[in-house]
Amino acid sequence: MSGGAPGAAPPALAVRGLTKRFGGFVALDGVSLDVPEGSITGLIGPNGAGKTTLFATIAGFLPPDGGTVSLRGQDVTAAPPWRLHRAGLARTFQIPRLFARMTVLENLMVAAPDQPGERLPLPWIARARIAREEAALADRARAVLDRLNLARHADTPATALSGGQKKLVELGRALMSGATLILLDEPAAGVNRTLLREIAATIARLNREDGITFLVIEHDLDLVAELCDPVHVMAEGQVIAAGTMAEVRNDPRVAEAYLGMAIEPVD
Amino acid sequence: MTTLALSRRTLLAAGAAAAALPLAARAQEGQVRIGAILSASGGLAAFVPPIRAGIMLALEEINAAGGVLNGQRLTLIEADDQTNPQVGVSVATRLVQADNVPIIIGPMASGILIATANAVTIPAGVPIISPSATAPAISALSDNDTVFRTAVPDGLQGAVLGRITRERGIERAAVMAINNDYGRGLAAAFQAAFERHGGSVTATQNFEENRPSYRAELQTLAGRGNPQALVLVAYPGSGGNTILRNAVENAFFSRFVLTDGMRDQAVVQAVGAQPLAGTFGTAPGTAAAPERRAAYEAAFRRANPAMDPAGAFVAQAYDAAYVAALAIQKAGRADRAAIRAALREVANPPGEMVGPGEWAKARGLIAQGAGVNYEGASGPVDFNEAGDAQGRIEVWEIRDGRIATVENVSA
Amino acid sequence: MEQAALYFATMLTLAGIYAALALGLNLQWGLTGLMNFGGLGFVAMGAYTAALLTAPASPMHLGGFGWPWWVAWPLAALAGAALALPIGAIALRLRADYLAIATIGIAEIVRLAVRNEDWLTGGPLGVPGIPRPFEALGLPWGQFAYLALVAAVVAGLFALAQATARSPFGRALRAVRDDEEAAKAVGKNPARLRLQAFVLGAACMGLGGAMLAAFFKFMGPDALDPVTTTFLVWVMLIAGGSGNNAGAVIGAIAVWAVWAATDWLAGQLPGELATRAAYVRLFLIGLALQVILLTRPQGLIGERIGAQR
Amino acid sequence: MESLVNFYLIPGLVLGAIYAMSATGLSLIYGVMRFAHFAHGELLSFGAYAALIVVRGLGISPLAAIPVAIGATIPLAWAADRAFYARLRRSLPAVLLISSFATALMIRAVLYLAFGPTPMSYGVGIVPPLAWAGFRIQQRHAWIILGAATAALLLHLLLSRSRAGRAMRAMADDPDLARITGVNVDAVIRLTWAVAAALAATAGVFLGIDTELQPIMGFNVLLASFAAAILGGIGRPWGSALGGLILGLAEELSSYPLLDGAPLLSPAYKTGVAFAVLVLMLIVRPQGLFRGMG
Repeated sequence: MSGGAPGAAPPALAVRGLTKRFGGFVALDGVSLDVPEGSITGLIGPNGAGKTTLFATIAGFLPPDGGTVSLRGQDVTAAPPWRLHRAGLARTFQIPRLFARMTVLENLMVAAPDQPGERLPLPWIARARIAREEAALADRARAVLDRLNLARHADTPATALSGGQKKLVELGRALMSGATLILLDEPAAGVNRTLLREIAATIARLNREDGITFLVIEHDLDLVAELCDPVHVMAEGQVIAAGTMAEVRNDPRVAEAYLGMAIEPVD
Repeated sequence: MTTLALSRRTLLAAGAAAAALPLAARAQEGQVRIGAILSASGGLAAFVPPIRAGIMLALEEINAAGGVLNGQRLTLIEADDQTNPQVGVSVATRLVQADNVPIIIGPMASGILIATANAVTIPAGVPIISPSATAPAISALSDNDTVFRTAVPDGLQGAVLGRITRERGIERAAVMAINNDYGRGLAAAFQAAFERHGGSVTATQNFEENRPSYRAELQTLAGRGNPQALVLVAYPGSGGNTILRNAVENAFFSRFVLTDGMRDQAVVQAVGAQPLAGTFGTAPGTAAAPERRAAYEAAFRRANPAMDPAGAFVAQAYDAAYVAALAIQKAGRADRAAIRAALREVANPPGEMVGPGEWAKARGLIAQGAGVNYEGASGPVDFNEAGDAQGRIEVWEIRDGRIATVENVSA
Repeated sequence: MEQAALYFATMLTLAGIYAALALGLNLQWGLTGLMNFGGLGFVAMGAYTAALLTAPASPMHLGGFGWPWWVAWPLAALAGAALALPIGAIALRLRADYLAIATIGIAEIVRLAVRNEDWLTGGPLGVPGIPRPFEALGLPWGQFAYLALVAAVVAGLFALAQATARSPFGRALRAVRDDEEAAKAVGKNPARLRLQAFVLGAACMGLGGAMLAAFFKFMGPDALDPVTTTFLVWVMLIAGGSGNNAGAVIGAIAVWAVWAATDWLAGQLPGELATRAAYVRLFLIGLALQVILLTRPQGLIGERIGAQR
Repeated sequence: MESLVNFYLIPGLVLGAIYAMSATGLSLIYGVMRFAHFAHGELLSFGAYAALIVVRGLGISPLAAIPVAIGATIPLAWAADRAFYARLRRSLPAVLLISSFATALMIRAVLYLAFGPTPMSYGVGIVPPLAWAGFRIQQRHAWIILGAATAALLLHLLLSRSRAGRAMRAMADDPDLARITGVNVDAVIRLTWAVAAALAATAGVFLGIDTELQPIMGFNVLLASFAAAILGGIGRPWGSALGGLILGLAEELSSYPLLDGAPLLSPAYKTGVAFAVLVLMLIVRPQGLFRGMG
């Protein structure tokens, strides 16, 4: 799969000249990249390159200081996260952030968009209707857990899961939102080998079967090579290379960026 | 789960014990219980120890002279309202409904008295006698004749203060009053009387308690209308001392006129005798016959060598306890309605006069069915229709660093 | 025996009013993680609103409209909410501890205004003569009837609070409380949810204030102080179990029982000691709070994960 | 002019100095331990009463008793930390806040039990002010302003010149980073309590010198101290100190009779000034005058 030809349908996500500063520090320095519809796009780069900041800025968590973000041709620059969420964009966190005092099932259910039961005073006056909606929502959440092979953990408190399982639950939350574009921040970090295979397979399957587009930050370059095309490389707040994994691997600028910084564990 | 169950059970047990305790202790034989609601902590706490001593002195004298009714001992059931009406209501409820006392002395502060009387004691028909609540509004409570006080209402004190301030040659005075019912009420009464006698109030400033400094307020007062003196309605502990010090140090004022709240030797200690020379003020006074007053003061000094029998509201507290005991004796039983009905009979004329320390005599008279008329340490203690004692107002001065009573005047 | 029943009725009435306050705080803190240390401000708003609407006419303060309680109390709840709306809009963007300090500040300003704006509140003299529902029945039935009314209000609030906590709305509030960033990531608008919870909690407190004013039959600036109106409610919620509505109610009753019992015990002490008892009691409240935080931070009945369905 | 300086500026500075010292300690505690320490006011009161004991016992001046106040207050802060806060270090800030409130009740209760509610003072009588061309300043006010300045200088030296002080700032900037770079966290926490308690005790003695001693004296300035800390950007000691001075001045100047002898704001509302400033601040610049940390 490759980026669409000019004039074709707009990319799932288009970032143009995105800039973000923290005081004097320039975290994003005019970042531009496309995530083609239906792709699993990779984003690699040394620590501190600005990858997570890019995610946060795209998803509306940080207001950009310049540049634009558009979602399937629509400008969503600086839109608040809940609006983007409704537009089909979901993100996960580098270190999973689950709701600690909820079960796994509740963690999924809360992620469904447009729940009538969240609008007062409906929960007080339309109890039966809310109960029906909730039952349907719970069924949907269980189905997602099934797909993620987490069904047996539905009623486990979120804090009791392993790191890898938490990553899966975050992915599950993104699925519950009905997202068509998911930003995954290091899905393999701190995950054991077996679960890693499972996560990789799940991402591939969701892409293939459900047509979900992914933008993935990942340090495990073998995993990136296996899953992602195209791959963008960031260093010091800029995109320095893009192409297939094979292409960027042989790019001298990439090697320099990685050598100039702390060496990444490339297995 | 076990810990949960356990702690729940413990809690229930604790709750039940808390609720059951008052009932278990009710109505012990051989004694008659009088309730007292004092502000043992909070803003008025500094006044409480001598006031309690006054009440205790009366009870001890009475118990030593044979007790009430058929030789039963009087005991005091105390409650601390923390100078807070909300707490006052709940402790009054405890006294009235759990301890089942037939009469209560207190509460001390007017705001607390109004709240507790309205919420608890008036509906329950329990007579209360406050030694120190001075707000005029108390006279107007629709209380089914259950609220009494041995303290003189602020209106009277303010009237006397206004008159004597003018008589002592002050034409223009600035007023600084603590921002509560006491301060506002007394300041207003002072102003009315002062202006009636030809004085003029240059400015009035209400102040908040417990501020680190009052220089700005004092500067504002001193700067307008060229006042000759500062009339300060305050308590020493909640700003009064600080105000006097600020005023003296910065030479804002050199003459001070004070009220009962500041009639405290500790004020002289804190500010110094020299700057306060010539300071005068008023307080609920003693209209008592000198020999009755002397009997009380001697007894008080014997029991409490370290305290001042002339402290604010101490004699009033003693009298409140004494009248309560007389009413119980007269009623013949510890019954609320009967005691309430007996209060005026024992306090007001006609009847043979009895005074501090004359319990045995009073007992004898009541036993014979003769009338008694208590004349107390603070004054004649005659309750009018509103339940207010018709006291007199004391004028005092600071002379050579000591507070001295100059005269007792009627309003 | 009648006196004993009356005593219980009074104590339960006060406990019930505290339960209303604790339920409001549970909405704010237990469910949403909002540190409101200014409960007094909202209670005062409700109390004065109800007081001025129901009291007889008087030149000493505004109003005295003599309205019936069932008109005035809902308006008191609204008044609490109305105070919360602008405060929430300003302060809820802030970190939790800023909110705590800002709410204390607002409560102080409300207290100052109540004390100084005589034309409105009667100033230090307060608003006397507030009618208490059912007092015409006399003792003891009037007292019991008022208790029943308070209990009914608390039961209603409890039902609403339960419906809120168990609904998707409550789940969204808990999401904001547990992790604001993650809540944004699952499409919630934390500012909006917080404001709703803050305003709802404040309405509960306003209603609690109205019930308090009617119970005292008097409202003055000294009638509400931070220790008994704000901090005691915190102790109740923490002791009962924040995040759990039943915990809030049970905490209110249990702590009030202990509070009343220590008062009674203090009363049994001889003279001079009784003066000091208030301070011993203050110390013990502090100690009890520490012990709960250290040994049972979730309270008597904590929030139960997964129990919402 | 003279009256503005004598009766508004100087009292404002004195009050501001006391707020500043209290707020600086709050700010340091917040920076290092990330919670609002509600027992801080009681540290002030405790220091003031500790000094009172030696002032009465030995007949020395309260200024000379400051070391004693500090010496008594630091162990108290350590004990509270050891007994309560240390065990809750991993809890939510709110839990620590509530715990510190409970600590405040306990210390206050002990002070009431030991000294009673009646206000006490270090000295008796009145000392005439120092005068210079219409300007007057009370000797004790001169001492307080000088003392606060000295404390600020010492704190500056500690934070900028000493290893321990730098470690403290590192903790405040990024606790996790400080931890992995080998900062002795426990030692820094102990030092923070020591510094904060020393400042609080000194502020307490100053407050006692300026007014009177009461167990709630510290609590009465606590909220303004918090406002000052937030005003300056909580976690920033210098911002907090400046915030304290600003609030002290604002409070006193708010009742300056600018128009025809009538005060700008009725002094009855003076205590509200700190909060009004705070609320304005939260609207306009929530991060504080100087960006807060965290």
